[in-house]
Amino acid sequence: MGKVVIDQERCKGCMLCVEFCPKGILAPAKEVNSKGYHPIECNDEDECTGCATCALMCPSVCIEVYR
Amino acid sequence: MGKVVIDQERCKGCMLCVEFCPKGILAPAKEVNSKGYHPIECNDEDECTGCATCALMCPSVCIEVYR
Amino acid sequence: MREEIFLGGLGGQGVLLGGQMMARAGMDAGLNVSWFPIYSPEVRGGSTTCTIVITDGRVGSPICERPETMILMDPVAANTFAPQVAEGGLLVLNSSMIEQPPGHEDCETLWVPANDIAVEIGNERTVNMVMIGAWAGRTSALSIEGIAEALQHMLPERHHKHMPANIAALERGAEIGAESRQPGG
Amino acid sequence: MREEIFLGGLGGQGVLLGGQMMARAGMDAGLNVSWFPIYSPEVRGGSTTCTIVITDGRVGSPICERPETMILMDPVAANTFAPQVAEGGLLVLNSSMIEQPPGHEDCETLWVPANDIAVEIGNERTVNMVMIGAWAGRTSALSIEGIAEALQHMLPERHHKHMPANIAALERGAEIGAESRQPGG
Amino acid sequence: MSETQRTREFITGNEATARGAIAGGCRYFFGYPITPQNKIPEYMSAHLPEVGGVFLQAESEVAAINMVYGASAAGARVMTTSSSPGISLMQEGLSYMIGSELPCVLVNMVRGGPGLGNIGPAQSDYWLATRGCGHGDGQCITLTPNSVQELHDFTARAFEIADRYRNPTMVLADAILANMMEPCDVLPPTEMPPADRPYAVGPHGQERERNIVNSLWVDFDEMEEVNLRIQERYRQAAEEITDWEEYGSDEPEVLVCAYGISSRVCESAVDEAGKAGVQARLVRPKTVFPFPSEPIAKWAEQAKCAVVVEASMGQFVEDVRLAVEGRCPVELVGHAGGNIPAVSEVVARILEMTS
Amino acid sequence: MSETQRTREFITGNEATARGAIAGGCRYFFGYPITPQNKIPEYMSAHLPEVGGVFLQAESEVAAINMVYGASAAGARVMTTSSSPGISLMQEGLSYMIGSELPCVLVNMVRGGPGLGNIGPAQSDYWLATRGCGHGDGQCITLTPNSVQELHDFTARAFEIADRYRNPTMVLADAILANMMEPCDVLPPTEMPPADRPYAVGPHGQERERNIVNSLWVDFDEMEEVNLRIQERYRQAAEEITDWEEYGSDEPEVLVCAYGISSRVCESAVDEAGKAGVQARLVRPKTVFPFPSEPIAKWAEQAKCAVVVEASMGQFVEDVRLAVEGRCPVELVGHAGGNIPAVSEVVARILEMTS
Amino acid sequence: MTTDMKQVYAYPDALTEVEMRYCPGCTHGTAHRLVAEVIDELGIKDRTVTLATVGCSVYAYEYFDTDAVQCSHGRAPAVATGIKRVQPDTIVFAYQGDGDLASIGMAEIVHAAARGENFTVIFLNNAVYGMTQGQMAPTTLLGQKTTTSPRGRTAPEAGFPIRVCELLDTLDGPAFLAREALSTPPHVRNAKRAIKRAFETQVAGLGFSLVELLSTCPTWWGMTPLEAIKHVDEQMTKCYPIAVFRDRLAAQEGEQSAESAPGEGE
Amino acid sequence: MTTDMKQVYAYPDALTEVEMRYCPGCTHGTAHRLVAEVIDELGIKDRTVTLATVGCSVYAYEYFDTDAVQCSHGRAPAVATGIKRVQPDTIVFAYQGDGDLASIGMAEIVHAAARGENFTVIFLNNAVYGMTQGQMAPTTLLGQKTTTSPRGRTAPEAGFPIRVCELLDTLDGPAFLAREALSTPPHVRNAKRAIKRAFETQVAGLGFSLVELLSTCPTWWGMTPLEAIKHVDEQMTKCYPIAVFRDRLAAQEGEQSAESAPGEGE
Ligand SMILES: Cc1ncc(C[n+]2csc(CCOP(=O)(O)OP(=O)(O)O)c2C)c(N)n1
Ligand SMILES: Cc1ncc(C[n+]2csc(CCOP(=O)(O)OP(=O)(O)O)c2C)c(N)n1
Ligand code: SF4
Ligand code: SF4
Ligand code: SF4
Ligand code: SF4
Ligand code: SF4
Ligand code: SF4
Ligand SMILES: [Mg+2]
Ligand SMILES: [Mg+2]
Repeated sequence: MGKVVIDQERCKGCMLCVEFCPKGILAPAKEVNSKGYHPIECNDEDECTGCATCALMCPSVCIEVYR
Repeated sequence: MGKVVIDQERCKGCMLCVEFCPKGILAPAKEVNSKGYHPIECNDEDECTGCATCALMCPSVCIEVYR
Repeated sequence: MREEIFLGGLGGQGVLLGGQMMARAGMDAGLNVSWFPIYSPEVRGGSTTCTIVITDGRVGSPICERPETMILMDPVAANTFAPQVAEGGLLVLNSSMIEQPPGHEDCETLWVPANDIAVEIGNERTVNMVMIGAWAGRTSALSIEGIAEALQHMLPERHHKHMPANIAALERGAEIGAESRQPGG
Repeated sequence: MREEIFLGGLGGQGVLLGGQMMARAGMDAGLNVSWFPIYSPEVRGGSTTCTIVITDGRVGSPICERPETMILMDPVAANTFAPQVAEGGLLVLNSSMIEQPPGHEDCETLWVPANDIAVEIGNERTVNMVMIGAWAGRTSALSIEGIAEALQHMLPERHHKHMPANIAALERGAEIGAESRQPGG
Repeated sequence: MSETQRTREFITGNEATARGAIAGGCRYFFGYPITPQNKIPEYMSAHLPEVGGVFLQAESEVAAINMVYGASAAGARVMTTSSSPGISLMQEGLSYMIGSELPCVLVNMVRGGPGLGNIGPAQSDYWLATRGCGHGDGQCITLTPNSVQELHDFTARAFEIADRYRNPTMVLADAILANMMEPCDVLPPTEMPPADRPYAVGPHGQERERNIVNSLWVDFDEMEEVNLRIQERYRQAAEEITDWEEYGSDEPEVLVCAYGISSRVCESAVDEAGKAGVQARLVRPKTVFPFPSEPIAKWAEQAKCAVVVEASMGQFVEDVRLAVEGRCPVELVGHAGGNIPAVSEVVARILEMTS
Repeated sequence: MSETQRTREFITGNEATARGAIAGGCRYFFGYPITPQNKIPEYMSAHLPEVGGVFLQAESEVAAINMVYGASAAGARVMTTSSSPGISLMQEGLSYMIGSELPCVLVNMVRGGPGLGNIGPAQSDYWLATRGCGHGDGQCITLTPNSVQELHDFTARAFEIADRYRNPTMVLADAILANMMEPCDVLPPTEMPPADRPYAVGPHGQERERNIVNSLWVDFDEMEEVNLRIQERYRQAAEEITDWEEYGSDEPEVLVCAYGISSRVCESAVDEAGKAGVQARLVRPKTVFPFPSEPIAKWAEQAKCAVVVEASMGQFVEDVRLAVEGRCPVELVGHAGGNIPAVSEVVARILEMTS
Repeated sequence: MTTDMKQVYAYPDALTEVEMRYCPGCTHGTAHRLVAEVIDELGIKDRTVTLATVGCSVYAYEYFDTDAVQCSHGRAPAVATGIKRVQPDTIVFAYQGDGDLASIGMAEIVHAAARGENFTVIFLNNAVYGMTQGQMAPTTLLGQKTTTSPRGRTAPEAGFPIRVCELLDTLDGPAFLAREALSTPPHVRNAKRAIKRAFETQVAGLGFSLVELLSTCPTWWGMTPLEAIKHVDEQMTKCYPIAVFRDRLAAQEGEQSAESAPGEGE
Repeated sequence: MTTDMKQVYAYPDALTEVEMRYCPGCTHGTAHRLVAEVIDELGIKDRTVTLATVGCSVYAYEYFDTDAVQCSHGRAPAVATGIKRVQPDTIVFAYQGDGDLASIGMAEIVHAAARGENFTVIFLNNAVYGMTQGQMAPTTLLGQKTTTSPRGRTAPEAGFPIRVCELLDTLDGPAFLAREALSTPPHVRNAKRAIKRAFETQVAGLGFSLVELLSTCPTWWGMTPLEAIKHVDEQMTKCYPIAVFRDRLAAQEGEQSAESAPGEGE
């Protein structure tokens, strides 16, 4: 069981984490952040394994992962 | 049968032609030229085969060869 | 006649193209004009601004310390630049994004719900046109037709299909601008 | 007192070292001195020259347009430079190599068979010493001991074995120079 | 250049520069990217092939100026463009071009310095242009446009000037002029000028002696002769192409001097000062090497003082001082690092100096 | 520096320079071979390791100045030496050093130019030193020795000056001074000075905030502030280190100005002119940036004319003109390409100007 | 919320809080993160000097929480040399783009490598000049459109791409040379491994180390970030094969383990 | 005296009468002669431009009886590029020393080679800076004493020698690359063959060609000319093996002869 904490303000909505999350539980939010990007949210916290693939791929360094 | 014509003024006496002449017929002159070098002469014209090895090696481009 | 206009907004809001279009329209109207941009150093994002001068005299300095008119399209631009408007000048503000009034009083303010109108028109990228249309309607410095023609010149062929939306936006803006000239505006 | 001496010769004749030695001797004698070389662009061959100033005043310009004294060691140097000697100046010429008199008359000429003497001494590389010795003998501007000491300072240890030959050369030169002071010299 | 075929367009300074070059006969461009002039190489890469020319992105500014050297030696009309740090890197190559008496055109869209600085407008490469050109006594002939139109026209003309004086000729502008858009009466591309460079290298059969392009002169007198020839050309250029514009009062209390973008600021300042009751006259050099000393000396004789305005810390002002030669006090309004003197600041200084 | 331990030796200018550097605390040398200064790197390669220093031959002058940049950023006393074309190649790097406010010492043994030129003596890099330093408003503090002794002393002192003003400091000489030998009272090697550079990068544990050496300032005002700081240091330097020497008559008819090797010529010329009945006074700057304008202005007030002598085509003369400001006519005796003005020529000009 | 959980991925200590200015999806950010993680893992932050170069990564001095020197375009290897000759024990790494390293800075990188200077280069190859608006780089692929190769790069006009690792691999100086890609999780993991190896090589004093990272520039490639990493994977690696070209540390370790291998020879 | 004899070795037409300033026994002269012979044999003298560079061969413009351009130190490949882009049919060759080409000019040679610019480089490698009095070059052998490596070159102080042909051989641009030695008659003959090949490659328009010639500097090596050529043969070739690295002309000829081979396929 894992958990991701995504810094919504730093996220630039590039979708790399979304693409590579093996559980497919990440997706862009409806709202935009102050820079106009749709930041990523975790849709299904229970599914998260804490594998940290999302964090590994995030160019904006905005994901922390717990397990 | 060959023949070498050595420009005595251009020769710098480096001895490369002397070293590589297969007939060993080249040698420095006693006198010096205007730049103070002992230019090379052919000691035994009859022996020269006109192989042009001397000219091939001469860095001062002062040997012409006839055959 | 000398109009000094400053445009400010987010990257992507069409600030630069809008300004170029205004200047080009001025040129086509036989006036002297200049346009110059200040990019922020980031490749993307950050605020974008440009300054245009439209005059029947010499342009002289293309840089305006305190522009007569400022067309500001987002809150950051409003906060940063509105205080620099000339005394007695005109602020054209995008009320769809800017909430607070600029907080200084020796100038006129024209509020334009540009994003809302753009959405209404069906093309979100016409925010700049609404704002500029409003300015034109308010000041009559340039005709809407002239501006539209300038835009047509500047847009690459492949974007000409958007002209109707842009013209609509200019016109809707112009109406708001014109209305605002009424005492009650 | 101010001596301006120009030395010229072939590369390998010890022109530069000779000049340095003279200047150094001047320094050791408590005088102000300078030495400066002009190399020809070729790495080797071509003529080499240097100019030295020895004075009890300020050196000022180390460059001498028309040196009082010229010590010339080969025909090319003689032809090229002799005409530049000061009026009433002194030419010290290597008669072993230079045949023609320099062809101008408002100066004194001291002929020194330097190569021949060097061969006599048994060290062909002391030509410069003979020439400089002759100049010293003629002018008494510097003592032969002082010059020899300067040379000792400047030569790397491994060459000190040549000192006796050099001293001999200086002395033989000095004799010729001293003799030349006689009216019949 | 066919004056009659100009078409009015609304374009950036960078585009005007590129098109001016092509109108001036430029067919070869070697350059290295640097802001704020990137749109010039971009334009050249797209359009030079259309007129039979060659665009090549060099591996560096050092390589670029040496490619220019080669192309010029081969008889071409050739250009490179850059901004401050890039121009610094070209100093050795420029010195070689001068020493070898080769023409070329350079454009420097000056940015804030020193060092990496920033991409804001500046005029702090004045010395680099007029006194630089690397080691030795050479200088760049330097043109200082103050509008998009002049960027276009001066660049086109620079090729003629470079050829006439066989010397690098620089168009010196800044980040504002580079990026700003103005109406510009654009010249059409010129046909390649006939080869009129007898010194150029290339195939020649038995028709002429061999040509050598060279800046090495071992003999001091020969080298000095080259220098005297260069200086003589500069003297000629001073007579023939020194250029400037004046604006404002015929009876000025204050002489205002500025070039390039600052001169636009000063135009407005002269107007403002007039409104505030002080008569001023602007002398703005269109060439800064050769420098229009005469009009400045003339007005300095009459004015109470001179105000010099530049977006640098005191470079151009020295040339003004050299022209004024003590005839009146000279005051500097200078800025740096992307900041341009403001109209209000210039006006304030004018008023201050006359009060 | 331990003045008391000097030993008198008879050495070349190049050797005096190298040993002056080591006496000044220099322990790092990066350079690229070029005539006529090759004996400096040669000396350094042999002797720096003896005092715990590092000699590294760089792959080019561009690399050399950037190695200097790195070593200086790391807190070292560091030097590079070169001659004209090499100094041209260092212009960008110098601008970075100025922008990043880093000290270093450069020596330029100027040769005939422009281009490859020749290896004769020249003074034609005056602008490159005082106005150059690449793009932007920076300048090199520039010292102009005129003897082997001064080459030694000025080089040693240059390290202190560079540190004090955090600015590149150049010793500007020529091929004659480089190659000539004179008596020189040589300073012993100095122990490494304690690290007194709080801005330097390097290991720091938790002891201080991190240090950043940088010349990039996106914000115009921040960049301008850097420039103002630099200019302020120049003003300070002008007050503190401006230096010159005077020679000759106290009641001169003619003011003679020259620096470096030309000033030696002028010393003799002043004497000769005196003998010919014309009183002259030589003002010779030992620093040309900052420039000793005051003594020149003072004597120009009194003299009938000024004769400026330089081994270039008119560079130094501009600084003299800026100081004279029209007080008297200024005449140039200039040469180029390895030729140095002759005493007779200077005397003739002095006599001509007063007849 | 995290009380009974362990943090398995944290914001690296060696990065400051400053938000990086890179475009969305630009793998410059990924590269920065990996370097920072390595610095943290090796515990060298307080003795590391970051060399920022000229390119999109010019602000690296704001991002890495270390001492830093901003270098002129292409010359970081010379600057690094200057620093290391003065402070041999300081850890120095230069972060260079392909324009910086392979174009203007070619001489400096070759010579620093040939000298075996003991510092590390992180070479970010995105086949384009990002900072200056998308011009052709020496590493631009044939056919690739850029703002200065508007019809696509062709060899007759603009020459062939340069393979930096292969080129440096002809020199005796380098101790570690590797090329990795920032395109997929496995590649990113390998990239980090290579970066760590490079720093370890420096810490061990073995000489020059360089890691080439195939990276994206979605903005000037005109691609989405996802298209861009796919392009790295499918196109760039064809021209620039992924490989460890040299690893002297491994060679040394091999020797050591051979030496200390029990039982042998005794 | 020569009436009934044929001249078998003549002073090349492509050399002027000017006496070369090289030191006695310096093989710069040999290299010049070989190039001149090739120019004569190909009949290209009137359309050849010689690029003189900075080094002992700086006066090449006086020696070769062709048009000539003297180039700044290290930048001849850029100058050549400028000329060839304007005059593609002119034959251009740059004569560069090892300091010129492999030190200050490294970026320019790599990039010209990578672009496959269609000119020829004669690269004279004498492992020293001759012109400036014997300083270390990038090609100086380890252990070799020079005026700036007075204790002999060591790798920690001054790095490793650079092998230029091997380095350029990693690029796609070069069409001909070879290293030969000017040490013995067979080597000199091969050197000429390589030079001819290089020029033929250019004439055929195939792209960049370079011949590295291992050469002597008796003066700064402190050797007699004979010792010096022996040193080339015995020491330099160890570090710099003689080889033809690339020959696209041969590849092409191979193809052509394969194509025109009779009887095949019909
Ligand atoms: C001497 C010099 N020339 C040119 C520039 C302009 N410039 C800034 S960044 C850059 C290229 C950057 O490309 P790259 O190194 O590939 O980095 P990227 O932006 O792609 O990460 C250039 C040419 C400069 N700053 N200095
Ligand atoms: C910019 C610049 N730096 C340095 C020099 C000085 N310089 C002249 S020749 C030379 C080196 C020549 O060595 P190399 O290329 O090996 O040729 P060689 O003399 O050995 O044939 C140098 C450094 C110069 N002329 N220009
Ligand atoms: S930690 Fe793994 S499972 Fe959880 S969101 Fe990230 S990628 Fe998906
Ligand atoms: S990878 Fe990072 S920046 Fe990109 S969408 Fe995911 S959280 Fe946002
Ligand atoms: S031609 Fe042959 S045989 Fe005759 S001298 Fe020359 S090398 Fe000897
Ligand atoms: S090779 Fe030539 S220069 Fe050397 S000795 Fe023989 S003839 Fe003379
Ligand atoms: S321009 Fe390209 S390299 Fe630069 S930050 Fe944007 S995507 Fe990255
Ligand atoms: S110095 Fe060396 S390379 Fe130069 S000519 Fe003499 S021997 Fe040849
Ligand atoms: Mg890149
Ligand atoms: Mg060499």
